[in-house]
Amino acid sequence: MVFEMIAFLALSVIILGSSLMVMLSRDIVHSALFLAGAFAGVAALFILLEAEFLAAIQLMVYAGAVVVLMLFAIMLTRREKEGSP
Amino acid sequence: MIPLVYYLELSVLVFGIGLYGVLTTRNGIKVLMGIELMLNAANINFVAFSRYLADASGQVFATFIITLAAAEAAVGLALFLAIYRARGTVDVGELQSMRW
Amino acid sequence: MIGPLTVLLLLPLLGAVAAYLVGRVNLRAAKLLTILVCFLTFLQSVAVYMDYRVRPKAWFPAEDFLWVKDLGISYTLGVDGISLPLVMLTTLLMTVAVISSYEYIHFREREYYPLLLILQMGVTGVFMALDLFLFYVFWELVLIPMFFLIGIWGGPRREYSAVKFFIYTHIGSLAMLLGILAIYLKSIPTGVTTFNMLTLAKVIATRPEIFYPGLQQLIFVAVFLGFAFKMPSVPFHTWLPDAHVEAPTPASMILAGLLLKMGGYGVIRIGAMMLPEALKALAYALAVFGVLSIIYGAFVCLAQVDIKRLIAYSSISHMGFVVLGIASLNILGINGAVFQMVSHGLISPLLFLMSGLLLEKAGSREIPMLGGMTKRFPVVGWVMIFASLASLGLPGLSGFIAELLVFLGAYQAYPLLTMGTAVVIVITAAYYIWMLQRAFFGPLNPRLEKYHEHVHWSESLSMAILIIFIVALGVYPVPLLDLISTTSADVVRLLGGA
Amino acid sequence: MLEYAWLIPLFPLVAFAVILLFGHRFKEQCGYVAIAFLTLSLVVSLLTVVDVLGGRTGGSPGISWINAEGFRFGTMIDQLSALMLFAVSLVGFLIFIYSLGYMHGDEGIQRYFAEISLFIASMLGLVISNNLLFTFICWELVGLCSYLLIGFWYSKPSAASAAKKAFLVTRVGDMAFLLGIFVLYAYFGTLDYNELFERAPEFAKVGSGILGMSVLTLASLLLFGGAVGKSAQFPLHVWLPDAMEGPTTVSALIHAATMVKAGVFLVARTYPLFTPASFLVVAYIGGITALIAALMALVMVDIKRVVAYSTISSLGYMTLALGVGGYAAGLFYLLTHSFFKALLFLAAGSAIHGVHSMDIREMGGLLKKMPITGYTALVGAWALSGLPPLSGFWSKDEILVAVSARDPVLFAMAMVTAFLTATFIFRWFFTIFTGEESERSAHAHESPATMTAPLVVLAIGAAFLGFLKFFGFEEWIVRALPEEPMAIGGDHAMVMQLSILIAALGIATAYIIYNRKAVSSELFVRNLRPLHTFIVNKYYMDHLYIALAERVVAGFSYLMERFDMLVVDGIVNGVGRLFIKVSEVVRRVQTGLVQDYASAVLLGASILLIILKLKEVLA
Repeated sequence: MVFEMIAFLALSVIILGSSLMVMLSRDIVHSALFLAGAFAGVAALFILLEAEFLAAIQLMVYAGAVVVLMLFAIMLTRREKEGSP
Repeated sequence: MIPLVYYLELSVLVFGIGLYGVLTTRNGIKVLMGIELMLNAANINFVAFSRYLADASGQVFATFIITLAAAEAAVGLALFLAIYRARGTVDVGELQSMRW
Repeated sequence: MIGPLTVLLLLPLLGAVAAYLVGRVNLRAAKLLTILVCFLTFLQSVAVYMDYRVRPKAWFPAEDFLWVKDLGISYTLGVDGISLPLVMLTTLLMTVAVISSYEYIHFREREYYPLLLILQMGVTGVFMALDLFLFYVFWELVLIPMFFLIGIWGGPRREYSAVKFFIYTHIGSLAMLLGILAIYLKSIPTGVTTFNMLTLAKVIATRPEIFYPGLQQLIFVAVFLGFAFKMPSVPFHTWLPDAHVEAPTPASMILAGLLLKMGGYGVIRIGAMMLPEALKALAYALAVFGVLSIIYGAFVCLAQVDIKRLIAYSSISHMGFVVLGIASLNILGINGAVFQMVSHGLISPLLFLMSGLLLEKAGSREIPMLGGMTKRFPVVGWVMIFASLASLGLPGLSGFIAELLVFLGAYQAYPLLTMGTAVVIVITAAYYIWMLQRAFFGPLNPRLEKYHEHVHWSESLSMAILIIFIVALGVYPVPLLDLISTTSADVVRLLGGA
Repeated sequence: MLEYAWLIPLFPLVAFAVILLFGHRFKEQCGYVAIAFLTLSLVVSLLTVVDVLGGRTGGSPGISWINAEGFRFGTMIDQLSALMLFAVSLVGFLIFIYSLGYMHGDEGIQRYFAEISLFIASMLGLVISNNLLFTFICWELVGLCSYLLIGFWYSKPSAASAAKKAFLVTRVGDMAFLLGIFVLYAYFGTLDYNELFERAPEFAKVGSGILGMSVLTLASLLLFGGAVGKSAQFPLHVWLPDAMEGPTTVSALIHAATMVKAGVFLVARTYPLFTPASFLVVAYIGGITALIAALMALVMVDIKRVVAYSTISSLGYMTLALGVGGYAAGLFYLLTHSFFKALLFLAAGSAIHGVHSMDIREMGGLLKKMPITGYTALVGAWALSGLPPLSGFWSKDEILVAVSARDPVLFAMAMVTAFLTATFIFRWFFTIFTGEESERSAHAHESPATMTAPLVVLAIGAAFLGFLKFFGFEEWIVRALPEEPMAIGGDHAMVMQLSILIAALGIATAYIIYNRKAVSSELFVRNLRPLHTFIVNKYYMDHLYIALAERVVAGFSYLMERFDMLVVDGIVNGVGRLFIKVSEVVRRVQTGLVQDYASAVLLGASILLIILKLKEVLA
């Protein structure tokens, strides 16, 4: 119970923190990385909720595919001189 | 067990952050990120409810949402790439040709 | 079953499709085909007239079948002594307009001629529909081709004028629609669910507790507003000068010759024949309306520089006679009103045709840019003089009879008002004669030295047809008056007159 | 031939159509076509006149023209129409012949003969009509031809302007005429002359509701208004002098012999409809017209304008005669006037043809160069001045007798006019035909036979028609009236002596001043400067009308036009502009940014939630 509570709180902090950082960081590459973090946190939360399969999909699809897709997109739309497009 | 409402509150906060991102940022890719966060918040809800109500359909929905989100991200990013090629920007504030 | 009146609608529609298709291959053939279709339609309308003379009762209604059962919308067509002259005028005038387009329209002809034919179908439909819903459908159908005719083939300010024409007359149409719906909805409790004019007229006449005078008058005002916009009556007229000035000549001819008549026709068909009590109650106001148009239009004409604009305002003045004639509520007045519609439907197209030729042959329609035209441009000059004289009401030409009948009728109803209106006889003469003096007599304007008059056969033919009818109706109006009287007597009986 | 009277106007109408449609094929021969058809009508007219002289009158009921009561157009042949038929067709015929010579070589000859044929057709139709409306139709057609013929040489701005003036001024009269028709039709329900006359007494006392006049007074005054316009009576006389811009033949035919008589004819035709009150107006208008026109004729220098003003004056005389009840006298004068005035005009035309000038000061001594013209002109002048034994004397005398019996003021006006008439016409004659030859006159030569022959025939008519008086003309003509007019008293012998004296005095004055030059006319001009200026400027009536037309009417119409553009159209466009303005503000909401729309959705959802929550809390 206590462990669960601690785990939940820790994950919450991770998820909320990285979510906030997604929106607040100036460099969009950082945003993408924080997004991966947030997704990973959610995946952990799913494990906490006894949805292991979903957690796996979440990790593969989100943290794996979507974030990589986004990084590619960022790379392709990035202008040379500016820090972020 | 942790009360359900904790999950819901977490979900609301993530959703709020995502919404805030969608509404405030002008970078199209970041908008997509915000949308992903909102979808994730929804997923948290679904999975939490499915656990607490002992009903698997919540997880089924979450699966669908993940699939959808992946597809949406692919299409959305492809769109932004195309827009970037045509207009040289992904700033949604400058995409005004349909305005008025 | 396809009846003779449906043929009048179908011929132009099929003609439009055929002309469009033929136009892809051979433009000249398409033009001649359009002329042929129009002429056939004219012949069909003459055939209807021939039969109508033998058995007038059979034509009202002539064709009737249910269209949308639940709403009581039916496809009901019919002609009587008031609509038949206008139907014949339509088919005749469309023929003339198409002929006069032959040399005048030079681009996008493939779309032009089908549009004209669709317009013809709409106008004919308005004059023949005996179902309020059908009437409204045709009424709106007319707007669309006209909008394109002005907007595509018009003058420099064509877009402004086309949009103004469309929106402005549409406002009137909406008022009319409200009136129509009021009649329809109010009559449902009496057990009839129909848009049929004849049935509804009976309901209105027999159920005064539902259609009490106040309601009838309200409906009349709404419906009349629609017609007043179309006619147009002062002060709802400002779309007309702009539309006329910008419209291509054939469209102007149709606009003045036919579209304005839809308003006058509506006042008789719906105003007088469906809401006679309301018309009686509001007759004086209506007469004042007419007189206002007559005098106001005439005075504004006097200050015009552009001849086409002058003719446009004179149309407003002349259409005022229609209102005045109807408002006089006697047989002379109503005969005069219908006669005026036909007569104006012949004279104003001729005037517009001539003003179009002026622009084409002499490079301008502005009076100061002309002068002494008659010598160098004898055909344009003399036909213009003829048309002006016809329009100012010279005896022996059709305009005189129309105005005479209206005045005779109106004097019996409103002596003092008519006395005042008679000033217009002088004012009308003044603006035409003054225009003629400045533009067609006197020494030749040096600017015109470089222009020459080459009148194409299609132009001469159009002029000749109109001139022949103007003279024929002016010299011997009896056949037309006989035709009108077959119905106007009934209308007057409805209005409680002798 | 009474039954075939309807043929009379038809022949020239056919001529009109033929010349109009095929005239370009036989250009110079158009005149012969016109004359050939007119000859046919002349023959039928004369045969009809013979019929009427034989005591037969009547007509045909005619055809229905508008399918309502009272519009049957037929013929009505009585003494009055016979008289007019005779005058119109004969004078018309002579002038047609004269035109052959006068218009020879003019490029518009086809148009000329077409228009003049239409004119004579309408004029003949006018006089035999049995229906007021048909009279009006012909009346208008006659006016149309007058308009076209005055503007015959339309390239000349003065001609175009004169044509416009003639049309518009007479149109004012026509408006009154038309209103008269409306009034009559509203009360009588018919426009047939016989029916109108039959029922006229019924309406003599019925009020019309307008200015307290009875129906008949109102209607007859309105009809007279038409006559005022067409017969160039004061105050609508201003168009006639300007109408001299047309060819001289037109002036002779239309503006002296026939059309301007239409007004007088109309009054005579509708005589039974007039009431004492309207007669008074008619008489005074006639008297005033006669006097002021005679004064103007005295000071004009244009050869045709002098005759034109004398025509106005004579028409005033006829109107005066009709107004005081001298029905026969007025019509007698109408007949004789047709001949001697046409004669004077044609003589003037012949002189113009010879001298190529219109200014009488540039002429002089033409009697030797153009003897036929000169002597026939003398006959005309003699007849007009009213000295025995020529026709003018007998007819004018009748009028003076009639006037003397009625009203001393009018009688005085008539006498002064008689004096002035004799003076101005002999001033005209002496200045042109006697005295020293001017430079232009020296080259003059007599006109061709087609022009002089009609002069001679007209001169014969002008000389001898007056003797009709001794063949019972007056008793004959009054049979046209449904009832005998009241007998006219008056001291015949006294008036006759007085009128001879006055006329002789007038001629003597002219002789002294303009032939002997014993007294210079300059003397009068100098001493009566203001009066002279006043008259030379035509009493400033033209100025007044022009001011009225150009300042008041045109100004008003300009205001209306501005009103239309700025207010009526302005409101419409203003509404449009208002919508655009409003939408310009409102459309800023539509930023095109999805985020803004999403924010709006969020805001709306939040507000909704708050409301729902509040409801819950409050409940």
